[in-house]
Amino acid sequence: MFDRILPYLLAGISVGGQYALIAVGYTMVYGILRLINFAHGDIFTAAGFFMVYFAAAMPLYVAAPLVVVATVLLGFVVERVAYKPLRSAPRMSIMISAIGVSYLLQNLMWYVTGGLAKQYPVLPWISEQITIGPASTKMATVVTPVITVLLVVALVMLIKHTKIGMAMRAVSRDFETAQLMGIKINSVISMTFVIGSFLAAIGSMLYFSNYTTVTPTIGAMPGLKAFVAAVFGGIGSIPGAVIGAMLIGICENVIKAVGYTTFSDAFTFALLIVVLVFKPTGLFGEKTSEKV
Amino acid sequence: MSTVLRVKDVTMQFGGVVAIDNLSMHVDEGEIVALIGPNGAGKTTAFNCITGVYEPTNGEIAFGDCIIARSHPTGKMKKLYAGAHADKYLGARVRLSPDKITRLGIARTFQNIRLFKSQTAFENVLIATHLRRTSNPFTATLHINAAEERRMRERAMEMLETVGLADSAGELATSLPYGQQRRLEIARALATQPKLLLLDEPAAGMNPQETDELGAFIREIKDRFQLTVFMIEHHMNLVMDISDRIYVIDFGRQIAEGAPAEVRDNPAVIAAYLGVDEE
Amino acid sequence: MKKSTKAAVGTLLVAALFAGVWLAERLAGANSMLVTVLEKGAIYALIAVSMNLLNGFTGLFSLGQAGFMLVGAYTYAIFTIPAARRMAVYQYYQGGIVQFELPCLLAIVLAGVVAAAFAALVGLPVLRLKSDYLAIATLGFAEIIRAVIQYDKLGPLTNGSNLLKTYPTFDTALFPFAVAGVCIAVILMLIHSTYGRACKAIRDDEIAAEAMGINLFRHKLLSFVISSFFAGVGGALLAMYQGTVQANAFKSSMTYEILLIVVIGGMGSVTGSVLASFLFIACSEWWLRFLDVETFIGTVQVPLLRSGFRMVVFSVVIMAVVLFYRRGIMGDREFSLDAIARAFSGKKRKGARAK
Amino acid sequence: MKKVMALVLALMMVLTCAAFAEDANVIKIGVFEPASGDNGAGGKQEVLGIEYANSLVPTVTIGDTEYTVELVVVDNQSQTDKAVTAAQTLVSEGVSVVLGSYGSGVSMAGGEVFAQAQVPAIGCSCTNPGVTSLCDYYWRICYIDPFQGTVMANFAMEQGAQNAYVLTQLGDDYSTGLGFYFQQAFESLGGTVVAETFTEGTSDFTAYLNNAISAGADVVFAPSSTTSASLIINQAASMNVDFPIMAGDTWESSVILDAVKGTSVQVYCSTFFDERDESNTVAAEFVAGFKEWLNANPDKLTNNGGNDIVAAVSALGYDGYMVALEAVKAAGSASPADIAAALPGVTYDGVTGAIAFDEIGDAQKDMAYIKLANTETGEFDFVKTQTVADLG
Repeated sequence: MFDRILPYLLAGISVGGQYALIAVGYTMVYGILRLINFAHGDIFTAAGFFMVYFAAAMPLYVAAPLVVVATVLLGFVVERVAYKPLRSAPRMSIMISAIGVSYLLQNLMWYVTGGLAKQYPVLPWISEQITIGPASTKMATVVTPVITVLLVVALVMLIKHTKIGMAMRAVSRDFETAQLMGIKINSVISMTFVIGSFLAAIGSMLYFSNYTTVTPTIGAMPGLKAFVAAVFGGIGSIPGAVIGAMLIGICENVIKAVGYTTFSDAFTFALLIVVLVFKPTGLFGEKTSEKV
Repeated sequence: MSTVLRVKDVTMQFGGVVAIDNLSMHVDEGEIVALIGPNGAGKTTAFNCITGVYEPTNGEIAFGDCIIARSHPTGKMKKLYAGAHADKYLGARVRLSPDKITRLGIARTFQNIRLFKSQTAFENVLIATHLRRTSNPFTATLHINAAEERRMRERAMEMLETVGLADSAGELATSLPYGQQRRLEIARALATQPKLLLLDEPAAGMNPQETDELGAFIREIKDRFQLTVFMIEHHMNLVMDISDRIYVIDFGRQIAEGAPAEVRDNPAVIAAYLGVDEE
Repeated sequence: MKKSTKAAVGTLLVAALFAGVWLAERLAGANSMLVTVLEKGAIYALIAVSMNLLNGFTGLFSLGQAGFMLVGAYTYAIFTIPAARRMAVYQYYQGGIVQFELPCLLAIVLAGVVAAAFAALVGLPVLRLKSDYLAIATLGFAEIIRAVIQYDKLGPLTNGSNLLKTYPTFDTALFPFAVAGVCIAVILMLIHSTYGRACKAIRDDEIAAEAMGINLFRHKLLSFVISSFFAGVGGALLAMYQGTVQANAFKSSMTYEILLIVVIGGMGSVTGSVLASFLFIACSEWWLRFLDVETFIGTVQVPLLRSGFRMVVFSVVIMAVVLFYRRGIMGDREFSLDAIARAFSGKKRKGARAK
Repeated sequence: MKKVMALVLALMMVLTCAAFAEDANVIKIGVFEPASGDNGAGGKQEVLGIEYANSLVPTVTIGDTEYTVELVVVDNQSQTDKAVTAAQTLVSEGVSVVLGSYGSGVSMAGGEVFAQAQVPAIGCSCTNPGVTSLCDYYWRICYIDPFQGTVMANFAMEQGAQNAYVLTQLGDDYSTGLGFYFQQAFESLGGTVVAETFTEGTSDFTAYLNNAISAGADVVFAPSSTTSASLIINQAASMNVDFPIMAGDTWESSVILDAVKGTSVQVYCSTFFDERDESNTVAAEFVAGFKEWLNANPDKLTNNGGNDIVAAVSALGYDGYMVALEAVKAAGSASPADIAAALPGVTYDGVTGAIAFDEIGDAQKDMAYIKLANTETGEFDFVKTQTVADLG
């Protein structure tokens, strides 16, 4: 019995880990700016395309770090262009700006690639095949959970024990007061986007070495599912986002195993609505009451 | 003279912080009652409990013979609860939403003005007449309720005239000077045809001359619309001048109650306001 | 400007509009780009206004418009495919279970009603959420509706993920103009009614609105249901315009497109939404199409111009509007005959004083 | 701000009007193909076939005047809603006949627009029966899915398969149609079928392949776009599955050859044409000329997927163009209505075999080639041909 379940479990944890790396980006940005960064999924896709184009032009060991730098730069530019001018604007305008940027990034990628699917280059170590018991899969599937946990632990350490981490926690607790306390808001927010994009870049390398075709809109669905994971885990809580993502990844594969394949995406949204209505703070989030 | 509003043992706690501690008050028909106390004493929190914006942690509030709020500490709050009478209000919890309380006849103004910023002064008051509509979405959309619409507009204009803002009806609400915005909020509250009017620092930011006019104005609308007035205010002369009774609260607890004269010389009140000089 | 003259001028303007459309159709020919843009512009205008009623007038940030358009389009298509052709359309489901067909107008109204029913269902759990959670929840529902309609077991009703086609369509641009016109008129009357004012109060300040006796949930649900009704009607018109309809095309990118039309037109302005719809469709379908074609001047190829460039230019324009020109074309002002009258009289009065 | 916008718009209006200027005796043929989206790769190869045919026969004589043929190319982006817009653009440009589209869904969506405008359209490689059965203005020069499904079902049986796992894409008429007809034929031959669907934009196929393994399938039939195909093959390789994967004509493309190279996955697909089939001299001539034309122009080569392997759809595009010219000559006029009237009577011995239309508008094509994607050479090996007669 177990060896029948193993392949699904493996796939579930692997895709769960990749969602987690994206979800952490959502949670941090939402925690600080109370903004759903619609463009985050597209930054994830852009990281995929960066690798496709860089790997074609230069050796892999140069291309990989360059992809991470390019993605982080993209995240930084998106924040400075689309969100910084609207710092004091009403909540709806910022969200419309986020949707506008997502729309712009998708169209830009469509234009650059001519709308055709591109093949992701074979990364040396993590694309090899490995067999565990009956199931055989790519090294990336096994490596993903490990990398995810390591990165998240590092991030939590950064948040808990460094100055910039404390600044982030202050800003997420109360935006105005943090400013009054002399915290340079813009650099804290930029740092959040930098970290979010960095994790998205790593996540995209793992995700696309498992699923080797990159199209301009391929990042939309994983992006949305990562956000659902962030909300499910309790928006603003990084461990919550990771556990939420893992659960969603596993549930998705179990649903496909049981046979309701058409509903695997719809399930994620049904879960989102159930969480939003019955427990808006998610598994680990804390209640934020609105003062009148 | 029946009791219009009765607040029994109300405690309001935000987590561990006790905003109101075991407060009991009542307001009788036709009275002007003032609620005073130093800043942060819990006055506006009391108003928010009465108007349903907050659900009190414990205690009961009744409007006439209808209970509009009743609850007891539950869940995490059971452990944190620091007030008394924890067992007195067990049983079914009642919480009316603010719109239902306004429908019963309690209208309020806000400490920091909350006018509808994209609407003109006239439209602000017109929106408050929506409550007493008899039309449903279909008749309203197809303008079959033209008669009702005319009546609403007349009443809105009438309210504007009462507060003396008839000539700036077409102005954007937020572009009016501060004093006029305060009066517009009162006009808006009156447009819901209340029985009990809750005024939250109506004279805030007014000079003495405007404050005296306001006192006369409040007495006039009380008689004209047979209202009962329950007011939070800091201007002592206004309070002493027009209120029949005064409640004084400090740190959420009631420290004095009675006619203006008694309260003025009450040592506890003076201490709360002016602080005790250290011998 | 007296009420009677305003009514007269108003009807005159409307008549002129319809005459213009009729003339355009005669001159440019039914298949010309001008007529196509007019038809699609009218349909998108109705859908944009219905979304503006929700986002612009009631302050509810909903991203579920594509879902309700899908329900409307499918309801219309399912109930109007001629019985003779059902066997060929529902080729994998033995002709499907619906074997009767309804007249066009009845089916369009039914499309709205079914979409409104879905909205009432969706609204119950969703409307108590904060603005950004409401956005994601409605987006989620649109995706769920799309997945359910494509479910194989529902094939006999919805033809699963396959195309629905051969249902009656309109052959003159006047039809979508008339239907969209009537619907937008009804929305305008709602906005100017006491319920419309209550919605605007909710948009400005929920706490103050509730303190004035406005039941937040009921009014939000009313606005949500009405907006979805007209989105359903818009979906039915879009199905008629396209001739074929498939659930897969109603993605969230369609909702984003409509949201951006509303933003360009101006949140809270019906005129803005209508103008922006025609501008958006004219640009994306017609004027800016040359940006996609690899054009050569002499032998040298104009750089950048190749397929997809049109959408890039478009998204950049939209970002510029969202960032720097936030009020959009009309802000929240409406086209009103008084404003024009005053503008005319204003000029005369200024002129008079100058003498 | 408003003044600038007005100026820009006016300029654009002038520009687009210039393009409308009609110069004398030009006949426009609309090319209605996907240049982007999931079917972009296949669409581009079909356009190459049409362009090659146009380069060989750039003019057609109607009556006594000679008309130059102008190709009006639009991109329907492999999406039904975008297809309607693209079709309307062609109609508004005043094309006399339309060639296309690769992908049945977009063809059917465009069909409604062409029918309303009474412009005849010739489908080159769309195989779903719905394209012609429901539209009186659509003809087709390739075989249809009921035939292709039966061919692949029989072939799977010959390979000893008893239990098939059919995977089709939701919202893709070609995929659902071919899957349905394969299942129908396979079950009538005594096989058992487990069928599942995936949504557009899915990348994770491991769960589906696991379902196939746990269902004990000995063949997987997955007619899908080339984008999903490379994902399926790549993940099947990493799970080193032992069953062969079969599909329809869309998988006869270099995208599949790249994905299969160096793996142990057996991929069979049915298609309309094989460049090494010497039996048809016209075909051999076309193959040689087409390869030379491709190599002469670098970006033509990239459009073909980076090599000069002749795709079946290019051959079909070539035949489609020739049939269109035949129809124009038969009609003796450039008006769409006359061409539509002349089309049913057209017969043409094309590169992909003899073409003659039945009353629905389908070509009575009865032969399919079956190929195996060779994992070493990275080319398609010819396996066998299958005709209606063999199926019995």
